[in-house]
Amino acid sequence: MKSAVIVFPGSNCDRDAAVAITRVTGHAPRMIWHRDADLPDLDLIVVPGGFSYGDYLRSGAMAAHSPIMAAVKAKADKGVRVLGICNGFQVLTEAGLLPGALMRNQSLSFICRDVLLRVETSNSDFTSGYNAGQVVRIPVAHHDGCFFADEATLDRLEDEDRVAFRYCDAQGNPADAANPNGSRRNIAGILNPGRNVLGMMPHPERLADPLLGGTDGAPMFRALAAALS
Amino acid sequence: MSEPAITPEIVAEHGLSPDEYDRVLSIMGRAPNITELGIFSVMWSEHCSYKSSKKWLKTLPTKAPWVICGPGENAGVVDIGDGQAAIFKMESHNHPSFIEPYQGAATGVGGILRDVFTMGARPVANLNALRFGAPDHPKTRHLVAGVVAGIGGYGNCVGVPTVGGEVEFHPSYNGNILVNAMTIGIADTDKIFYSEASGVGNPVVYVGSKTGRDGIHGATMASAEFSEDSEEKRPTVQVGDPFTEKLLIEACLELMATDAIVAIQDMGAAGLTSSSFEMASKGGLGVEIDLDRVPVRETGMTPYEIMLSESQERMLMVLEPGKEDVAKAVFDKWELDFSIIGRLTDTGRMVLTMGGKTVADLPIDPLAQAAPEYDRPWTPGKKLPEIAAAEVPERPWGEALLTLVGGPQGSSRRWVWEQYDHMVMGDTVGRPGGDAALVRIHGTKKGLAATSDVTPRYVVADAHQGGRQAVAEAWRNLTAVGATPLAITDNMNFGNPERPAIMGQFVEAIKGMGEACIALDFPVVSGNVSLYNETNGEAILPTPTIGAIGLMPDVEQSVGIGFAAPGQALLLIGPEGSWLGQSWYLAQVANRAEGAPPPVDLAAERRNGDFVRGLIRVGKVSACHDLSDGGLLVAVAEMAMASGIGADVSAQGPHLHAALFGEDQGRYVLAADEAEAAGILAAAAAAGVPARRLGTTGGDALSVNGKDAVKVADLTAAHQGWFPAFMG
Amino acid sequence: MKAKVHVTLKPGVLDPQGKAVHHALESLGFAGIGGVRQGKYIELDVAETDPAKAKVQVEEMCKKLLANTVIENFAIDLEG
Amino acid sequence: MKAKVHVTLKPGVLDPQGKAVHHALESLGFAGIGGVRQGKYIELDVAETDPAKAKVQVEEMCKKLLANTVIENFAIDLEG
Ligand SMILES: Nc1ncnc2c1ncn2[C@@H]1O[C@H](COP(=O)(O)OP(=O)(O)O)[C@@H](O)[C@H]1O
Ligand SMILES: [Mg+2]
Repeated sequence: MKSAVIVFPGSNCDRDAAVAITRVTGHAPRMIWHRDADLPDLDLIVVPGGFSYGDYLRSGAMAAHSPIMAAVKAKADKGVRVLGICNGFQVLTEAGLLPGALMRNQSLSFICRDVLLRVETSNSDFTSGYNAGQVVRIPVAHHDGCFFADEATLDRLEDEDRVAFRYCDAQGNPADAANPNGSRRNIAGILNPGRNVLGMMPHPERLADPLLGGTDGAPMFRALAAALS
Repeated sequence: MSEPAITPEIVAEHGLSPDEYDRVLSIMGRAPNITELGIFSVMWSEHCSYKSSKKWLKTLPTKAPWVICGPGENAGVVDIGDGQAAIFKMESHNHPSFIEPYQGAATGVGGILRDVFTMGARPVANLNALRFGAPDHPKTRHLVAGVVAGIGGYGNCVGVPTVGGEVEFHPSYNGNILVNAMTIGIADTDKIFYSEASGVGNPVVYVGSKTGRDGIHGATMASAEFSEDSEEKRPTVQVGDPFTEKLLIEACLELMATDAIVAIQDMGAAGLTSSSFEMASKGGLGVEIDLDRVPVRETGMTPYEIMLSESQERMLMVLEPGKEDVAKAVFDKWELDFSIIGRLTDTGRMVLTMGGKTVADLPIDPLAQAAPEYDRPWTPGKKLPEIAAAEVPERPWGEALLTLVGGPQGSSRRWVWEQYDHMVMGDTVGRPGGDAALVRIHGTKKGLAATSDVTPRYVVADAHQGGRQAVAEAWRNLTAVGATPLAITDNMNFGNPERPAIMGQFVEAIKGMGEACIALDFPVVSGNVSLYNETNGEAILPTPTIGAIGLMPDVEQSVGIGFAAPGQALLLIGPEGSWLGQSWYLAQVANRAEGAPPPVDLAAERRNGDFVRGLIRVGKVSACHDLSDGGLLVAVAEMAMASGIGADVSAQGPHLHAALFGEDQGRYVLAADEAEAAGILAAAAAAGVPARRLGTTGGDALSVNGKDAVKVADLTAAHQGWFPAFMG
Repeated sequence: MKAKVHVTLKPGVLDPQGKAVHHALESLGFAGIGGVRQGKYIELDVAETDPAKAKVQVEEMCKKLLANTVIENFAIDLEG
Repeated sequence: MKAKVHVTLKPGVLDPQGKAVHHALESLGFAGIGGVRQGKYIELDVAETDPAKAKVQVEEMCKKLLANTVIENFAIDLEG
């Protein structure tokens, strides 16, 4: 699997993503500085977490308009897998690769903790390592993770099986109390129509090492490597 | 542009006494101009010169075979093997945080990060020790919310995990909160950078953000007693830009990987003045700076303003000749300002020019050497009586326990640390909520344990014992996760040192700390002093915060506080509980903040701790927690809540409340497989360590001597509930 | 010219910040507050001196960056 | 009445947001931008119908909550 992690000024989970991918798949991704306008031949592009450009104005807004994102968009159009984690998800929505917007958490506070997610679909290269309906534990760490889209968009996401993860309780119910940020319909991650772009607020790369407290994030990278090798 | 004349009022406004001003005149051989006066003022402020504290700080032990660099540089450096060093320091941002909690706390984090990466270390962990006024004081909630958001806002954005700290409430902090921030970084031992300038003619380079009129006089503000009219001084608050700091970290580390840098120093308190002054002074050189070349973000800035500005996210470097282009390319890549503002000279003077004219010209060494140093009068604290357990009324233990774990002091700080990204960088093995946080050293199996501790109510009751206890507790917290304690940084927060009783607290606390450092092989490698923490004559509790780190050779061997399983043997290491003076129980259950605090037997502390660490390292222990605030039962309850598993414990002694809630020092609770218990007790007997079987884990409740069970779920609800309810 | 840009949430988009401010004002004892919405206010100096052209330019800026038109509206005032 | 409140950073206070927006606009190719400052814009409905009284009330709100007067200024417009 040929993968790359995009590094923006202010990215801070770029190394974490590279470490997790290397650890789980044995393939080390290339680190690509945002000013490199050309992307090499790739199977997977990761847009990592962090605070690109300080997350000033709106999270992800300035990174979304940087030249490298045009190249990422072009790759995505050709079917290259693109994974946006946390700030990466915000960048992908701002860049128009995914619908909706990520707004300030309902609590208005930054929140860092493990949450439970129900895997909504195993029909993608990102989620085929899980079973639909499975409950996994993955951390969130964000200030702006409240997923918003209008009702029509939300309906379409559901009709097209493009909701990848929902915040849920231990029984797998997408309960209000299990929603850490006020996301519409408890949505934690979504796919594009081609199912080759996934954006999610939780950080699978943070729980892919037993010493860090769990490995529920690992199946995502394993499945990607299997599909893309 | 006409400059103000130097009147006695202006001298006084600059915090210089008439005596000190006479010294200025004799050093200069003439009256200083306003810029020169400003430079004297900040260089001789308490904050920069440590004039009240230096005499006593010098008495602290600072050496050990593993200490690479002790106090005197931007941060302390200790060897952690394999060619790596840990670099760390703690610093206060008390006054700014009271005036503007978000920005004050945020810029405190920014400042301490710079102290650490200035030396070549990548920051890997932040801690924060916070002290607020009474929960019901009208300002407290606002301050808690702002400070926590500010620490998170800065640390989260720069991408350094905030892994530990402390939060306490006490009315003495009503008008003067404490915000002590600590950063730990990792560097290669052959790539450590110092601030001593060398090489006459070498370029002096300014990098980072532009200079504005921020925080002019911040350093003098931090050295003057607080009064209600300091609201007037508001514009001195600085705004932090964590995004720029993140770029500055990356750019500095990238440049440090080359051989372009001779010396480097962050611009902290007193900005360009103290950074340029200290670099030149350490190297015994002079410096020439052209102020027209300093990047500014406002028009019409005077030399005085440029020299005294405390704009954040700036650094000063001396480069190897000919490396200017290499360095500039790195800072261009990270889109940061870069400007060659001057050069080193052999004159021993600081010469500033602007618009082609000399605007200041002062001798460096005489100024540094003549910095005032005081032996302030001090009086020892009064010894308080020991409180006999028999005279403290006894309440049902279950009720007392719920009060303690569900109250302002004992409740979980989850509300706080969940606002901090404590996992970024992917190496947080021990998250907040345990004794010490544990951060793996990237790419290795080693880890650094980190904690911050002090018990101010003990220090105010007996500063000498309190000083010993603060160091001992930090040592114990590191030990409890299995780490070998290495060294400490201290943040001495006290009231007005011109009052002999306050100075006495300072002196006695230092003596106690020093004794503990020696007994525990735990040297002081960096620190910070914050005096004049008073409002309208009311001093804070003396608060010598101890930040400490320890080394874990293999993070897989570490243990947490949660019970691993039901059916485990519980053991008490150390003496039985007996001491209720200054305890949580006495204060919160009996409503009496009285008596002498528990004494610290340093030999026993060391023996018991070494024994516990040894057991953890050989895998005989499945959970461990040190005993501190609230004593035995609070510790066991915390272990139960961390795992959701109950326990039954046996308590002995004439007074059940003293046995359960006494705060005797040097103690731990261990959980171990049943099969290990007898062996551990035998080993303890052989090592002369007091130890006994305490009980067994299991069930969903806590009971004492098989009676009066309290459900773990009820404890947890109280423990987790207080903080969110308080903050609304 | 100076351009003053207001970026506000579209009607129907939840505004947790506005809601929190509303709530906080009430708990401070302010009565009779019907609703609170919070937006952004951005001031820019642009070199363009022709108002029509400046307007087009700032509109471009809003669409490209200053506002997220999925959730936000913007309004532009030009001065001087 | 409707109150429109602008909260802006005091002159001289660092505005990291404005600085970053300025920079981003430039890298998007917008030329001739002199400076960018970002503030907050808050709309409130107040029950008070007397403009003078409403003004006093909203001023109170600004001082107590809406603006951080250590680093920010505020301006109030009342309508209808
Ligand atoms: N301000 C804070 N930031 C991060 N973690 C905190 C903070 N305050 C407390 N904690 C964490 O909560 C736990 C309990 O703190 P404390 O009661 O002070 O521990 P101890 O008694 O072991 O010294 C520790 O893990 C500590 O690091
Ligand atoms: Mg402890």
